[in-house]
Amino acid sequence: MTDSAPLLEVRNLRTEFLTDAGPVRAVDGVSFEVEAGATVGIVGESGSGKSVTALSILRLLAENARIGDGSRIAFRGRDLATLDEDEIRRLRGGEIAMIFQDPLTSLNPVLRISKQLVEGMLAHGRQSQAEALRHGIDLLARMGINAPERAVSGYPHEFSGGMRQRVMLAMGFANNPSLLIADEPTTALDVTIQAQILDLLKTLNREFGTAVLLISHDLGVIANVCERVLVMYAGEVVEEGPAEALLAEPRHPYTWALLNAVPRLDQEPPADKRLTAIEGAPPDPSEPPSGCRFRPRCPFAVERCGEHPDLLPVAEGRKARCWVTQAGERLLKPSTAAAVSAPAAEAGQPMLSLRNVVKHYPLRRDALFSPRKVVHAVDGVDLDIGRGETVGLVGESGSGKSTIARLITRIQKPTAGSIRFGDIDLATADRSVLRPLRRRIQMIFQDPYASLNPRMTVGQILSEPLRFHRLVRGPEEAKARVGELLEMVGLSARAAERYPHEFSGGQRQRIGTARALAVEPELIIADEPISALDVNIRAQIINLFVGLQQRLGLTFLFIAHDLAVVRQVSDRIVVLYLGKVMEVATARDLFAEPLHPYTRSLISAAPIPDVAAERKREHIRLAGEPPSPVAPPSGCRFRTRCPVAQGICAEIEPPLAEYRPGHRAACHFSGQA
Amino acid sequence: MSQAADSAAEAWHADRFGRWRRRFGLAAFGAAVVLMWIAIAILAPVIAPYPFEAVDVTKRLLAPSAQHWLGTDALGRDVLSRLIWGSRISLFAGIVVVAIGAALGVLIGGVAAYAGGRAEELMMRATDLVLCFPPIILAMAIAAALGIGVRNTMIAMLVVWWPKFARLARSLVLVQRSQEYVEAAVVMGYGSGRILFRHIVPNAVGPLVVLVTLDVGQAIITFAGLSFLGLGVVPPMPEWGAMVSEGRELVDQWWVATFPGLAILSVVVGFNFLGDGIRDWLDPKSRRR
Amino acid sequence: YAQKKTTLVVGLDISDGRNYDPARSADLTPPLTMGAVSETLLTLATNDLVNVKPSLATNWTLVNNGAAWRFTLRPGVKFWNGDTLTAEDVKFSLDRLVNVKDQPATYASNMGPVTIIDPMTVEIAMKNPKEPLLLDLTAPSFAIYSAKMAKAQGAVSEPGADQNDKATPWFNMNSAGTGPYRMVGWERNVSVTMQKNPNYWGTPAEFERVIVRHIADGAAQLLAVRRGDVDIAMNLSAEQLDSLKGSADVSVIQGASTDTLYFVMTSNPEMNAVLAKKEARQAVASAIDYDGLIKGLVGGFAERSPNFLPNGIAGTTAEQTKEFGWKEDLTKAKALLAAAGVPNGFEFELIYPNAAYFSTSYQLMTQKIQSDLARVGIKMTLKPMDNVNWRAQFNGAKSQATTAPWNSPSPNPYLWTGASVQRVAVRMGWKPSQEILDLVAQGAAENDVAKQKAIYEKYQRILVDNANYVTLMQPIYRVAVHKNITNVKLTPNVWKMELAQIKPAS
Amino acid sequence: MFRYLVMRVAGMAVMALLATLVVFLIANQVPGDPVLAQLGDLAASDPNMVARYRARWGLDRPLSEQYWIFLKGIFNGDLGVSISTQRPVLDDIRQYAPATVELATVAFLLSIAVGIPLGVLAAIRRDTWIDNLARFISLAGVSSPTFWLAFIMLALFYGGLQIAPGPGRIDLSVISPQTVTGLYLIDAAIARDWEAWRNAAGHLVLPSIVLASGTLGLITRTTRASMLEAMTQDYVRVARAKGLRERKIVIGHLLPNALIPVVTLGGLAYAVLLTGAVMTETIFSWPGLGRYTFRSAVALDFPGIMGITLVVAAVYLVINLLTDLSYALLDPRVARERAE
Ligand SMILES: Nc1ncnc2c1ncn2[C@@H]1O[C@H](COP(=O)(O)OP(=O)(O)OP(=O)(O)O)[C@@H](O)[C@H]1O
Ligand SMILES: Nc1ncnc2c1ncn2[C@@H]1O[C@H](COP(=O)(O)OP(=O)(O)OP(=O)(O)O)[C@@H](O)[C@H]1O
Ligand SMILES: [Mg+2]
Ligand SMILES: [Mg+2]
Repeated sequence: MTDSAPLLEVRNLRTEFLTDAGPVRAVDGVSFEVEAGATVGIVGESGSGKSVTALSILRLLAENARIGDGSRIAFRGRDLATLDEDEIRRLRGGEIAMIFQDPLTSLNPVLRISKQLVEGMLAHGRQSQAEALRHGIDLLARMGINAPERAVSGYPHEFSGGMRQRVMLAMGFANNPSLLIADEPTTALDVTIQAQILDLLKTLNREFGTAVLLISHDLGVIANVCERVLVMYAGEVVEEGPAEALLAEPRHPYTWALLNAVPRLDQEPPADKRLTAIEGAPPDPSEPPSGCRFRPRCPFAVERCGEHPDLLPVAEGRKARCWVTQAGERLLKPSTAAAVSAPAAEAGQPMLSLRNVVKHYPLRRDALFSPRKVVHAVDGVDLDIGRGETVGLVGESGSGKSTIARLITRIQKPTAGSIRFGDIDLATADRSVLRPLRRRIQMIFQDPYASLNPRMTVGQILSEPLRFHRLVRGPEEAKARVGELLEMVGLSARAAERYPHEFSGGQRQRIGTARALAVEPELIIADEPISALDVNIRAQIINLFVGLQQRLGLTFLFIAHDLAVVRQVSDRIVVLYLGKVMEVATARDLFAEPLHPYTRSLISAAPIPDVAAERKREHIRLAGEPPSPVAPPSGCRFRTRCPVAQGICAEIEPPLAEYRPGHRAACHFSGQA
Repeated sequence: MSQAADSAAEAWHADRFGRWRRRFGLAAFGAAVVLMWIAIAILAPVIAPYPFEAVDVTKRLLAPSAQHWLGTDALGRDVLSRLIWGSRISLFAGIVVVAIGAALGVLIGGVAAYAGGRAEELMMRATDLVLCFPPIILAMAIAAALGIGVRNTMIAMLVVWWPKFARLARSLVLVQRSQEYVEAAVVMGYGSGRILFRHIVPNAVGPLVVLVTLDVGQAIITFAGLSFLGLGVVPPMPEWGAMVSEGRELVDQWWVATFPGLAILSVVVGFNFLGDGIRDWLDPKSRRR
Repeated sequence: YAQKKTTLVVGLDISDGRNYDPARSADLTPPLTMGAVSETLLTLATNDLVNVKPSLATNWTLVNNGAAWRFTLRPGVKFWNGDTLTAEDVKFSLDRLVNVKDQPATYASNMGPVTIIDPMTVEIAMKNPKEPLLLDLTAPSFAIYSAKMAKAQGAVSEPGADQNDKATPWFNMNSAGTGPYRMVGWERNVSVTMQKNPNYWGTPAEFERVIVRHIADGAAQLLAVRRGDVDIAMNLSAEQLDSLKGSADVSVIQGASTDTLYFVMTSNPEMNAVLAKKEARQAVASAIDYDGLIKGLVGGFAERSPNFLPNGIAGTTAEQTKEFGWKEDLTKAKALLAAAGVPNGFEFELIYPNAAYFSTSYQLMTQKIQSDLARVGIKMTLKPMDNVNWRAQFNGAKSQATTAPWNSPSPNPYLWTGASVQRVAVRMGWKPSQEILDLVAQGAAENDVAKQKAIYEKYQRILVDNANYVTLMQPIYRVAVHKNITNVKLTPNVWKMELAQIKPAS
Repeated sequence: MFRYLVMRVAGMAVMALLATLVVFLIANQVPGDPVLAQLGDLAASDPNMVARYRARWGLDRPLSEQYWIFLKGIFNGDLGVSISTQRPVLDDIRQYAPATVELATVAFLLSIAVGIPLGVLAAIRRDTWIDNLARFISLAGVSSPTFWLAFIMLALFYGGLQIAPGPGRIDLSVISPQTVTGLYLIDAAIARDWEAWRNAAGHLVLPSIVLASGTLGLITRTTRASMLEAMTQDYVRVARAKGLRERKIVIGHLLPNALIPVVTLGGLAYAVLLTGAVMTETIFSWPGLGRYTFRSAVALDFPGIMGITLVVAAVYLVINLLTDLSYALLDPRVARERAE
């Protein structure tokens, strides 16, 4: 082992799964290095083989996985692929630690934190039980957990997601590893928490000198943490290079597409509100296309792409697997289309107007006479939606976004308040009044898998509402209309005969959209319709919405937790925190001059896929986690995490005051940071 | 683990039948056994070598032989013929009890779960009440009270059987009810009946089919057990449990009790395999390699 | 087992036994125990059911113009605790039987007041001197026990005993009699345990202990007796007994009984219009394969009496059956059917209890009869039910036909004849003629054996012709005995097998 | 927590009483007449005797009054007197219960002791011979009718091979131990009568295997399934990534999770074993509650049936509670929910 040898060297890694449908080659000839103390990121769409690559290193794959013969995974010069079980076991958690995506399921629910924390240390036999526990408590403190002595005796369910991920990190660092593999450690967390964890990762890397292999599908996260980036597509590395250069000027069309498919917080959305989306979906890993695997979706493809390209150097320290950039072509920034004048929102009477809407969920009584606890999911929300307007609703998880959607669509009945739709108060309307209204208000759901009835064909799903609401006469007409609807959302009419499970997530989301459109609604509530999708598919769906909105003049309530996305599609934005509105403004005003400290921290917490820009940004980091909606804080709900909170905030609840026409905020110190 | 990927792939192809066998083999075997018994039940008049009630006390308790493959019973009747005819009753009782029980349970449990509130509470309490009793003893008491006979015994079994399905149906409906596609149906304005029967029930049917299939076996055993205790069929109708009961006092004439017992075992195993198979097939998580 | 020599184990289904109090027990199996632990004034020899033999009484004469019997007690008889038997004990035991007013009191319906003449002499009056009493006194309910011991446990013999008597729990675990053994324990559905009575007046018992072991299952009893775990297995079926053929360890002994199994058909037209016709009933009686039933189902171990009275009682014999009892005759059956106006047969329903009978079961027998009757076109449908329902239906005169067992606590012929024209007749909707009622009364009053026989033969002939009752069989009981023991003899009522005579094999 | 317990107990008690009412109503719909059935032929035709019996058992009163008497009895700890055995129902139950409890407990321990390890092994060594064995055992267990299995076992091991002791709780030649608890194994141990202990233990072998067959299969199956389920969970991969040994992962991580559903099932199984031994008891001449219940049911012995119903409901109640409590012990999530 020479000094110049990298800490980890992966050569020609091939991993395949033997499945019922045939062998699946999930990773196909991946090579890369991680130097000691380095930070390396891997990005790529879902299914591109990121996790399998990571798991292959520690040989933590499922039973049906096989690592190919020519693969070499050298860690400090030893080939991990050929170590026996006991030797690799000693490396795991010792020299190489790994943390996973879902902190909720990564901790054993029935064991105390202390046990889970120390067992990794004890397994490597370096410490006694007592020492291990003390070390563990120190680590927890280091990871930013309050009162760690008390915390260790708790059970995982007593911790929030962010806390659990900190515990996971503590476990990872327990044995001072020289390499930490983090597989999407922040994907399941809210932006504000994500920012905390990423900061922590950076510090740990710096202070412990631990190399980090960070996996993410979010270029912004990678840009935030990593020096080098690998981009994976269909089991291959398609591009590799220093983060800054790679993000500034991608040399592979796939990287280019990834970069342009996400709306950026630091850039105004184009006037037509569209994103650059590449069509199609990643290839089926059991039958990769011949030649360049990206060719079927590549907007730059040339004839040569029928030949499979190698990963070759394209610049100093950079490699790409592309014939086009090999030949020296540059991948230009997509041209922004000429602005189409969006129909301005009509002034005057709003189409829908919520006044002081409240929804409380009583929890089940623990005993007969114990007081009933109540979840204050939505706690006095005012909201107006004008005709033809798109209103965005953002907020952290649990802030009550979905509840508002459910109340407007009357899946649930509000506890108090009024929801006026035209002349009718939806909050109190009974079944018969509601029925004709149903088709005028529609909803698009978050989960593309759960929101379509798996036992019905797409045709049945779409024609049922048509016939139920007597919008068509006879099956012939229904069939024709179904065809039209499918084409409207960019699917072929033939899709009508198939079942939902035969479609990909993005396609299903289109079907769900078609279903909502079928009854020709005036208002569509879209509850995080893109959260579950990959960036590219996301871009496709956003473009679809934008197109529909412009063509049909629909009114949208668009719910998301991703600020950039909301900004991309919305005219006006409402920021929600713990069941209360914190700020309302037009998209432009909100970003140009956020008034509420919460809005400001949200904006600054979202990472940007641009290393230089990221470095320049001002960061307001929120401490802690949102309080429980069972017992919201007195006064201003945000005060427990607010960087500018003062005494008054605990006593007086700030009203949602108008600071400028159309720009309201609920803060005693609006605009002061 | 690091064996040659290519040879692994080859082996994978070569073992296609093996995989099919591992995945569907047991289910296929179960289905075959069940179908065989159904065929036997249907064809009983054709294939039974003797009438099932042909008493001939001069030929009693003959050991299995060429004339009487499975021997004769205490009244000189051919055990094989009685076994063949007996399949009709066992299958009929098992299938009908479970079918009606399931239909009833689904109706009650499904509606209760969907309606919620009082109706649900009432149904839960009613099932609690039935579940207070050990099933076999309750069935026994009811069968004894109603009088012996296939129909009465089946009624007794139904009384103890429906709560199981009502509870299952309830939990299935509860699971489905919170699914987004149901919310979508609500947003569309569909009525409760439509949502329940067109959307929820078809999706809850899978686990139900599994339970129903597995349960036919249990119902057959229970019916045979009640028969064994003398609460099942009216003689001379042949029934497997009753046949075991007739033979259990015979120590040297093992064939009288052994064969009907084996018949019960085989048909129940058949249904269990089939049910397991359907479960595996419906549930991608439990799919085997 | 060295132990075997001193302990006798009997395998028996004793689940029917609800108590072991002589004044209360009316179940089938307790007499086996009660007969071993206490004695009656008079007894019967195994082979003679007509003439009573001395037991605790050595001498008896009619007194008071034939209205009472005077008994002289056997001298020197001691209870197991060493006390001597006196007339006091006799009066106490018999008075308690009557005054506890439980089921056995009905057997003593002809017993009048009991009077102590002197310590060794006692007189028992009869309510109806025309009816016999002596045979009744041989029944186990008339056991004599120690008044002192019983009173100490709360026994009461005066009127009001039905409220005040508290001794039954003690009698369930203990005995106070003079028998060769004494009872020391009963665990319901487990066992009854007896110990040798050291003060027995006769030949002392051969075993230190006797355990009557509850084994419900015939098959289990068979296995147990084969292995020598029990010495006697009492509830074996014909097949199980057959399987012991050729066994070196276990032999089968047999003994005639006075129990019968009879087949009854209603003559109530509301129950079944066809059966109500005598010819139809006769057709049924002619179509049954009696020999097949006996040879086929109980291995030939049964006789058949001509009708309600069993062979061995009041001069009834198997020859009479051959002479005038029902025989299988299908041609005759068809002719009778034609005479009844149903040449192509008819249908009726038979109820039966879901239980074992003797060494077979009602279920098998009725199925056999069902197939017999089918030969002449008579369709008999079966309706099994549990014992309780069956009793209620039969006793309540709600059955068209059934099979029922008859056994009697003592060999008094009137216990059969009286019942046949009274209680049982009612159940069948049969109104007996004056002629047969007179015959029954005459038979009961007749002391001359030959004359009595003639009266009862006439009585039986009428019953046969009437065809309400058809006797199917009179079982010959068989039990399996392990070679560990010898000298096992059965009495006509098998549950009274004389345990005292059994000896260990030397 | 305490209040929760009280509410549960009260709720179940009400259910149990309702259950007796149901039984009472069923029993009274029956065509048979217990008096006619209990009285002999002679006595049944004596109207005075019949009337005395009716009065003695309270059968001459109106239904509602009969039920009221029964209820009053319960609150005085009196379940009435059985018509068919003529003893207090409580005495009967006290006599028969130990045999059943002993048998059910041994069968339960057997199912647990074999079922859990077998299920665990089967899941870990999936698709190997041991998995197949486990599947076979669980399938055979749930598929074979108990009454038949009992017959075959007895014929084979007692009658044929003569390696097992016969029916009953103890050999006829062995004196049963002095009754303290009624459980022979415990009583014999108290009396230090090891001969009797061995003998009684031997007698438990066949019936407990037969009785356990169904639950053993169920427990094996459930353990296997929940182990497999647990094995797919992320925390297992995490544990592996920490460098733990497989043994430790199985014992320390998988089992505590996989056993949770098994506990629920186990409680249920014990209740089933306690109350479902009719067939086994019949064939093995086991003097237990199962047969007593069967006999009471067919003899239409109202007091007997109602007493049994109440006891059974109580057993279910206690077992349910214990199950819930152990559930809370095993699963901290539940414990907190309750405690709050
Ligand atoms: N156990 C398995 N059996 C069969 N195929 C598998 C298995 N695990 C992963 N795969 C396949 O391997 C491919 C790569 O999966 P991998 O988990 O590495 O993707 P990923 O890039 O991490 O995606 P995500 O962003 O969704 O986590 C996918 O096509 C997946 O279906
Ligand atoms: N049926 C319910 N019963 C009790 N509490 C509920 C229920 N539905 C939602 N809640 C609670 O109400 C609060 C708001 O939930 P809601 O689903 O509206 O949040 P959200 O903003 O949509 O979050 P996410 O981004 O996670 O979807 C949460 O704390 C949630 O736990
Ligand atoms: Mg992944
Ligand atoms: Mg939501």
